[in-house]
Amino acid sequence: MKLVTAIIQPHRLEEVRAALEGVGIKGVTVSEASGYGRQKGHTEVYRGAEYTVDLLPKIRIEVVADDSEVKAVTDAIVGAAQTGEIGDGKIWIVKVEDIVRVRTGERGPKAI
Amino acid sequence: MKLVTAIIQPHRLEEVRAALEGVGIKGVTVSEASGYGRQKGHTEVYRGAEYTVDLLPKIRIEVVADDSEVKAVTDAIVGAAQTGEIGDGKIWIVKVEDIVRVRTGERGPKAI
Amino acid sequence: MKLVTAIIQPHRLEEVRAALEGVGIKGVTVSEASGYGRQKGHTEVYRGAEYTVDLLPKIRIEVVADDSEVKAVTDAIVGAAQTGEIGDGKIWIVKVEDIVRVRTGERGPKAI
Amino acid sequence: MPFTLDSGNTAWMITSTALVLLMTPALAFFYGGMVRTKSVLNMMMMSFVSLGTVAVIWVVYAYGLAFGPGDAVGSPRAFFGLNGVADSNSLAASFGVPFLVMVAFEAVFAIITVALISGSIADRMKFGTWVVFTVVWISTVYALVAHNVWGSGTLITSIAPSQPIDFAGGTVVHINAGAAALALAILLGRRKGFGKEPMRPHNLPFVMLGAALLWFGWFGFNAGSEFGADATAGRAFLNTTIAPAFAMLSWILVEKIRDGKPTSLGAASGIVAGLVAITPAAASVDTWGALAIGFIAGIVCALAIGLKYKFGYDDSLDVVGVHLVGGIVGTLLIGFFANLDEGTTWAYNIGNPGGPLNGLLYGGGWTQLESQATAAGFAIVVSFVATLVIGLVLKYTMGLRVTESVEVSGIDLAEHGETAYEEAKSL
Amino acid sequence: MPFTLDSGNTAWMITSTALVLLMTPALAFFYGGMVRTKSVLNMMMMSFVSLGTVAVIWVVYAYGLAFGPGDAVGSPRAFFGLNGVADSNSLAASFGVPFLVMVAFEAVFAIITVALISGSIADRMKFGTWVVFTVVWISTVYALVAHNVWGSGTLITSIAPSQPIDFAGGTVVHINAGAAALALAILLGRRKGFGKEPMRPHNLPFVMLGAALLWFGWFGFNAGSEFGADATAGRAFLNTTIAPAFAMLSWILVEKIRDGKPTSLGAASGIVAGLVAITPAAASVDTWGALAIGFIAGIVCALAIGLKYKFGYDDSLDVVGVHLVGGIVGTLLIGFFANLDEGTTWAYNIGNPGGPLNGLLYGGGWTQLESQATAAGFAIVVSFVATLVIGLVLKYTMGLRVTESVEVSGIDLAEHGETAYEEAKSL
Amino acid sequence: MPFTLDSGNTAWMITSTALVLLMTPALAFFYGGMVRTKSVLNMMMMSFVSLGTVAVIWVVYAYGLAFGPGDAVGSPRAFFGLNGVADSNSLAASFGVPFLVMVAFEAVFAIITVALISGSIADRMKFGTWVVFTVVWISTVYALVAHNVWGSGTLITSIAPSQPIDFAGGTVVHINAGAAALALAILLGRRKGFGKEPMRPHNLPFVMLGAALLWFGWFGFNAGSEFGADATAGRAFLNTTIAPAFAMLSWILVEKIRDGKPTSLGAASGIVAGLVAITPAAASVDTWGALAIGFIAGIVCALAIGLKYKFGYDDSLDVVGVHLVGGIVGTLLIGFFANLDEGTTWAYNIGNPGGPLNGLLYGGGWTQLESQATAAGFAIVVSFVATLVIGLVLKYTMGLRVTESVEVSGIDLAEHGETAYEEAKSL
Ligand SMILES: Nc1ncnc2c1ncn2[C@@H]1O[C@H](COP(=O)(O)OP(=O)(O)O)[C@@H](O)[C@H]1O
Ligand SMILES: Nc1ncnc2c1ncn2[C@@H]1O[C@H](COP(=O)(O)OP(=O)(O)O)[C@@H](O)[C@H]1O
Ligand SMILES: Nc1ncnc2c1ncn2[C@@H]1O[C@H](COP(=O)(O)OP(=O)(O)O)[C@@H](O)[C@H]1O
Repeated sequence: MKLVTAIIQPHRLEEVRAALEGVGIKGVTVSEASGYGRQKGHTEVYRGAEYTVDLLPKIRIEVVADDSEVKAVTDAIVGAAQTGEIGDGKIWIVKVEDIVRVRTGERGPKAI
Repeated sequence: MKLVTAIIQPHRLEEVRAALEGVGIKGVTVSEASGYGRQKGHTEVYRGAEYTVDLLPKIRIEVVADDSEVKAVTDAIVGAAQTGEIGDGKIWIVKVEDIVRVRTGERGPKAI
Repeated sequence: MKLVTAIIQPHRLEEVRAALEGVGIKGVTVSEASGYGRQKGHTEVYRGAEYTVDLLPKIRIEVVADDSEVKAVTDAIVGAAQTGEIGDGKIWIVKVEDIVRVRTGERGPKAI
Repeated sequence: MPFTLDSGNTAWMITSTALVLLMTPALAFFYGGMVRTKSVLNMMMMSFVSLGTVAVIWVVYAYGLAFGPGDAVGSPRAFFGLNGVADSNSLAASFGVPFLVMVAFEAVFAIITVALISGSIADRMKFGTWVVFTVVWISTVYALVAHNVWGSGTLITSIAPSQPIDFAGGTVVHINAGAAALALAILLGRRKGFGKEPMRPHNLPFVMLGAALLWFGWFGFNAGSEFGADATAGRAFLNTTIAPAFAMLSWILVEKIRDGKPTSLGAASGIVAGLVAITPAAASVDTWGALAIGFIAGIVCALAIGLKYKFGYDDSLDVVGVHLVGGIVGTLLIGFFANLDEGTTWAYNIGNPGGPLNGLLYGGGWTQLESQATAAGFAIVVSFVATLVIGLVLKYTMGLRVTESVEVSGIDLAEHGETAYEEAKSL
Repeated sequence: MPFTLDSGNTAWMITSTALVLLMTPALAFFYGGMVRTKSVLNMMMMSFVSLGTVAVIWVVYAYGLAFGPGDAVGSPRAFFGLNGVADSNSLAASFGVPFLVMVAFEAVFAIITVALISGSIADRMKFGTWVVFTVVWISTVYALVAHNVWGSGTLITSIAPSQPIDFAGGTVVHINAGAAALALAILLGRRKGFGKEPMRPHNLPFVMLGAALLWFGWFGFNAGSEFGADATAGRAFLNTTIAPAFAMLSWILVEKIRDGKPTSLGAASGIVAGLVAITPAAASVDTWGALAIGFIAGIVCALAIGLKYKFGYDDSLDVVGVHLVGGIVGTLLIGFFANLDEGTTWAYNIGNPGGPLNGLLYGGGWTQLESQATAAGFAIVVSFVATLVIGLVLKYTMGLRVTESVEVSGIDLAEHGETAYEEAKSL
Repeated sequence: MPFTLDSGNTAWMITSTALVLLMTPALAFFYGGMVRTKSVLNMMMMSFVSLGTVAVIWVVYAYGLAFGPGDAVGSPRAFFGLNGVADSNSLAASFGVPFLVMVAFEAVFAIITVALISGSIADRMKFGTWVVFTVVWISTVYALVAHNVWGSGTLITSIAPSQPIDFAGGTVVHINAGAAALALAILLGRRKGFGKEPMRPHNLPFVMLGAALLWFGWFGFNAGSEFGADATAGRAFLNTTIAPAFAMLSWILVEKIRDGKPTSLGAASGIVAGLVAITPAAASVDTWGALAIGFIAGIVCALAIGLKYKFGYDDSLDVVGVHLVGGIVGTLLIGFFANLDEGTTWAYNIGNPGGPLNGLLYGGGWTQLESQATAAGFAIVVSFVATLVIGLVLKYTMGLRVTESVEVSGIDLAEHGETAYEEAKSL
C-alpha cells in the first residue's frame, strides 16, 4: 500500500476529487497548507506600501491506495490539477506498512 | 521507528490523547483535516435550499513511536476513537528512517 | 529521495525558511499544527479561573529532498529552530518512493 | 405662512435623520454577513458607495427632482444647490422644522433605497457599473416614484379612488427597491453554484448586528416620518416595535414547523420583514393592526424567499422575498386595518374628499384597499420596467457582470484588491 | 389635568426609547462574544427572542399588569391592547410626553431585564423552554417588582421607613435579573468542563462592541428615566458617564494588582458594573457620589465574579457577579451618598412625608439606607424564589437542559441548525 | 441673564453628547480593525481607557482648566467637582441647555481627541505609559488649545486679524491630535517590519463599522456644536453628510486612478477625511463649499498618507495623514469658502469688529484665510512641541515602548493577557 500526498492549487480541489472518484477512490483526507516554491509570490501595492507575498495557499490531499492503484491515482491528480502554470504543486509517494479502519479494527488492504 | 498517522472524529480527540498517554506516549502532533469517505455526508436544508455536505471535519494525529510501541499505539487509538459508526477514521503506519530532537540535536530512538 | 517533516515553534518559521534557502532548498510546504509533548503547557489565570493549556501551537514544515541533501536540510532546520527550550520540536525522515511535478508530469529527483 | 422654529420637533428630525443614515451601513452588515467570505467587502461597498453618490447628487439636483414642483416629475433646477431657500419651503414647515433638516432627512431615504437593491446581485456585479447605476436609478426611478407618492406628483392620485397611504416608504422604498432588485437579478443571471452549493452566511453575528442597527435606525425612518415629536410619532414608534417583534416570532415559527429549527438568520430576516411591512402603515393602524401586519408579514416572507428556487432567479440575499413581498403585504393590509380614528394626528388630509379612508375591517369598505393596490401596482410596474431598461443599457455599454473566474476566486480581491480578513496565522 | 404636548421632552423620550431598545442587541453581542464559537448564536438568540415575546405581550396585557392600578399587582385588563387611551394617562403626562411613547419606553426596560438573565445559563438551555420562560417571567416576577417599585404597588413602601430610590432600575432591572439568573443557574447545573476547561471568550471585540452599545443605550435608560430633557436629565447623563468610566479603571486596577495584567474583558465588565451601580442613583447623587459609586462597584464586582468558583454555581457570564452584586452596591450606596439638595428637579416626592431622604454622608442619617436595603431585599427574595418555582415547573414539563452531547458538539447546531461563522476555507 | 430651559435644544444636546461618546468606541473599531490580530485588543483598549481617565479628570478639574476663566489657560479650581453651579454658567445658556449637559458634551470631545492620537503608535506602546499620557496630555495640551480656541483664552485672537472659525474642532481636535500623533510616532520609532511586511488590516468590516459609527456620532459632534436644534444645526448636519460622502468618492477615485482598484479601506478613510475637514467649517460654508471641502480633502489625504514612507516615521494608522492634514485642509479652506451670509444663525460675533469674515471666494478677501492659518499654526506648534516634551519625560521615567519580543509575539498577550479571538478549533 502507498500513501500518495499531493499539494495542489486550492481552486482545483473539486476537479481532483471528482477525478479520484472516477478512478474508484472512495476515501480522501484533505487539509490546508501553504507553499513556497518556484512560484515566487507576487508584489502587492496597498495603501501606498509595496511588499512581496511569497507564501501561497495550497491544499494537501492524502490518499492511501493499493500499490496497483497508485499510478491511476497520480495520473488522475495530475490530470485534474494541472493548469500548466508554475505553482501547480507536487505529489509524493511513500510506502505504507499497515493501515487500520478505526470503526472495525480491520487491518491491511481491505481497510482502505 | 514508525510514524503512525490517525484520522479520527473531532470529538474523540480528548479520549485518544488520554489513551495514548496511558500507553506511555508523551509526544503527539495534532492538526485539522477534512475527509471524504464512506460516510457520505448529509443533506441539509437551510433557508429553503437543500444541499449535500460531503466533506466532513476530522482530526489528524501523528505519533512517532518505537517499533515495539506501534501495536500499543494503534490499539489505543482504535480503542478510544471507535464509536462503531461509519466515519470513525483510518490509521496508517509508515517507516521512519530517522528522527531528530530540535532542542538538542539528538537523533534516533532516544529523540522520540 | 526523502520527506523531511519538521515540527517547530511558530516564531522560528522565518528563520527556518531562510536557512533552507541557504542550503539550496527551493520548495517547502508549511501548515499549522498543535503539539503535546514534554513542554507541558502552562497554567493560566483568567477572570478568576485557573486552567492548564497543554496543546501548544506549532508549525509543520515538509520538504522533499534528494538523499544527498537530507543532512544539510536537517542541520539547517535544527540550526535555525533551536532555542534550547523544551518544545523546540521534532524532525522525522521518511523514504519517498516517487515524486511528481503536477505542472509538467515529470517524475523522480528532477521533479523536486 | 411664516416659519416658526420648534426646537423639539427639530431635535427629533435631526436625530431621525442620523438614525436613518445609520441604516445604510447597517444594511451593509446585514448583507455583508450573509455572503461568503470572498465577497464581503464588495457587498458592503455597494451600500457605502451609495452614501457617496446619492448624497452628492441629492443636494445638487435630485431633491428638486423628487420634491420640487411638477405634475409627473419635479425639476432638477428647483432648489439647485439648496442655497438661500427659506425655511417655509420645508416639507415639515408646519412642524417648525427647517428646510435643510428635511432635505437631509429625504436624502437618507433615497440612499438606503438604492442600497437595498444590491442584495439581489451579490458576488457578481462590476463595481464601476454599480456606481453609475446608483446615480441613474435615483435620478429616474426613485425621483419619479417619490414625487408621485410623497411629492406633488399626480400620476397615482389621479387614478386611485382615495389617497393611498404610504406613511414611511412601503411603496417608495421597499416595493420600489424590491422590484428593481428582481429586474437586476434577472439581467445579471445566477451565481455559479446557485441552488447547488451551500453559500451559507459567513458571519451570522454580523447579520444580527445589521438587523439590530436597522431596527434602531428604522425608528427614525418610521417615527421620523411624522415630521415631529408627538403622539402620532409615538404610535408609529410603538408599531415599529411590535410588528417586527411579532414578525420575528412568526418567521421562526414557520422554520420550527417546516425545518424543525428556528434559525438566527430567520429571526434577523423576520425582524426586517416586519419592519418593511409596518413601514407604510406605522401611523394608521392600531395595536391589533400592527400585530396582525407583523405576524402575517413574518409568515408570508418566510415562505416567499423560497420562490427564487422555484422560478430560478438568483435573488441572492432575498430582497424580493423580503422587501418586495413584505412591502406589498404591508401596503395591502392597510386596506384592511387602517384605523384613522385611533387618535392619529397624522397630517394627510384625513376626512377630506379624496383623503384616505379606514380599512375594510374598520368600517371603511373596499375603497382604501383598491387605492393601496393602485399605488403598489404603479411602483412595481414603473420600477421593474425602468430598471430593466437602465440595466440593459448598462449591460451593453459598461457591462454588468464580472468574469466567472473573478466570481470563483472572489470579487473582493478582483474589484477591490482586498480580502475582508487577514487570518491570525502564524504562517 | 389636561395634557399639553412638549415636543422637546417627547423628542428626548422617543430617542431614549430607541436607545434602550438597542441595549438588547448590544447585550447579545456582550454575551455572544464571551461564549465559545459553538454557542454564539444561541446566546444571541436568547436576547433577540426576548425582543419578540416581551414586546408582544407588553402591548396586549403586560403593561397594565405593571403600571395599571392595583395594590400588590396591576391588572392585565387595564390598558388591554392600548387603544383609545388618553395621553393624560401617560406616566410622563406632567412632562407633556404622550402615553404610547411611555408604553414603548417601559416595554424596552422589560425586554432587557429578562434578556440579562440569559447570561447565567449560557450553552445549555433548551431554546423552546427559554421562549416560554421569558413570557412567564415578565408576566409574573417583572410585573410584580416593577409595580411595587415604580407603579402604584405598596408592598415595599408599606414596610420601608422612607421612599426607596430606584431612579432607573437598580432593583427592578438589575437585582431582579441577577437574582433570577442565580436561581436558573442553580437549577440548570454547571456546564460540562466548568472550572476545568478554559472557555475563553471567542471574540473580545464583540464583547467590547456590546459594552460600548450598552453604554450608549444606557444614556436613554438613565437620563431617559427623568421623563424629560432638563437639568436633572443632564445630571443623570453626566453621572452615567463618570461612574462607568471610574468603574472601568478600578476593575482593571484590581486585575493589574491581582493578576498582573489589565484585560479588555475586565474593562468591558467594569463599564457594565459601573452602569449597573449608577442606575438607581443617577439623579440623586452629585459628582463625588457618582465617582465613589463607580469606583466601589468596579472593585466589588471584580472580586464578586470569583464567587461562582467558590460556591460552585455556573453563573456563566457573570450576571450574578455584575448585575446582582452591582445592583445591590448601587442601591445601598444611595443610602450613603444621596444628595437631594444638589439641584435635582427629579419628580419623586422629595421633602414630603415618606419621601426619600439624603444619605448618611449628606446629613440624612441611616433612614434612607434602611429603605434602600428593604427594596433590595424585597426584589432579591421575590425574584429568587419565584424564578425557582417557574424554573422547576418548566424543568418537569418542557425540560430545561439540552443533552450532554448537544452541549459538547455545540448548541448552535443542535437548536438552530447553524454555526456562527463559515470559515473562508478553500476546503 | 436668568436661565430658561429649552427642552428641545436640551433634547438635542443630550442626544449629541451620547452620539459623540459613541465615537470613541467607534474609533476603537476603526483602529482595531486596521491592526494585525495580535494587537487588536491593545489598540481598542487605548481608546476605551481614555473614556475612563478623561471622564474622571474632566469633572474633577479639567473642565475648569479648559472653560474656566483665565487669559492663557483656565483654572483647575473653577467648577472643581461641578457641584452647585447655576445653569446660567452653561456654555449654551442662551440656548436654554443646562450646565451639566454642556460639561458632558465637552467631556466627550476631550476623550475622543486623545484617543485619536493612539492610531500613530499602534502595536508598541506600554499600556501603563499610555494611561498616564492621556491624563497629562488632556490636562496640558488639550486644555490650553481648547481654552484659546473655544474658551476665554486670548493667545490666538490677540494675533489673528479676525476671529478664526473652528466650529466643531478642526484645530482643537484634529490638528491638535494629529500633531501630537506625529510627535509620539517619532519618539516611539518604527514598528519592526515597517515598510517591509504587509501589516494589512486584520478585519476590514470592523474598519467599516468604525467608520460608520464615527459618521453617525459625528452628527452630534458637528450639528451639536451649534448648541441647539435650529436651521444652523440643519446646515451643519447636511454639510456633515455631503462632505464625507464626496470625500469617500474622491479618495477611491485616487485609488482607482493610481492603483487600479477602489478599496474599502480607502472608502472608510475617505469618509473620515471628509468628516475631519468639514468639522471646523460645518456651519459657515454653503452646499458648494461643503462639496468642495469634501472633494479636496479626499484627494489630499489619499495622497498624504504616503508621506510616512517618504519621511520614514511610522504613523501606523494614518493619524497624521488624515487628521492633521485633513484638519489643516478644512481649516484653511474656510478662508476660501466661508459664506456667513447663507442664513447661518451661528452664534459667533459675525459682523462685529474682530468677528469672522467671508472667505476669499465669497468677497471677504484674504483676511479670514490669514486668521485660519494663524489658528492652525498655533495648534500645530503648541501640540507638537508640548507632546514631544511630555513624551520625552515619560520615555525616561516609565518607558514608552514594549520590548521587541513582545512586539513580535503580540502586545495583546503581553500587556493584557488575552488574544482577541479564540478559534473555533476542534483542537
Ligand atoms: N521540495 C518540496 N518539498 C515540499 N513541498 C514542495 C517542494 N517543492 C514544491 N513544493 C510544494 O509545491 C508547491 C508548488 O511548487 P512550485 O515550485 O511553486 O511550482 P512547480 O512545482 O510548478 O514548479 C509549492 O508551493 C510547495 O507547496
Ligand atoms: N483511502 C483513504 N486515504 C486517506 N484517507 C482516507 C481514506 N479512506 C478514508 N479516509 C479518511 O478516513 C475518514 C473516514 O473514512 P470513511 O470511509 O468515511 O469511514 P470508515 O473508515 O469508517 O469506513 C474519511 O473521512 C477520510 O478522512
Ligand atoms: N513522538 C512524537 N510524535 C509526534 N510528534 C511529537 C512527538 N514528540 C514530540 N512531538 C512534537 O514535537 C513538539 C515538541 O516536543 P516536546 O516533547 O514538547 O519538546 P522536546 O522535543 O524539546 O523535548 C510537540 O509539541 C509535538 O508537536
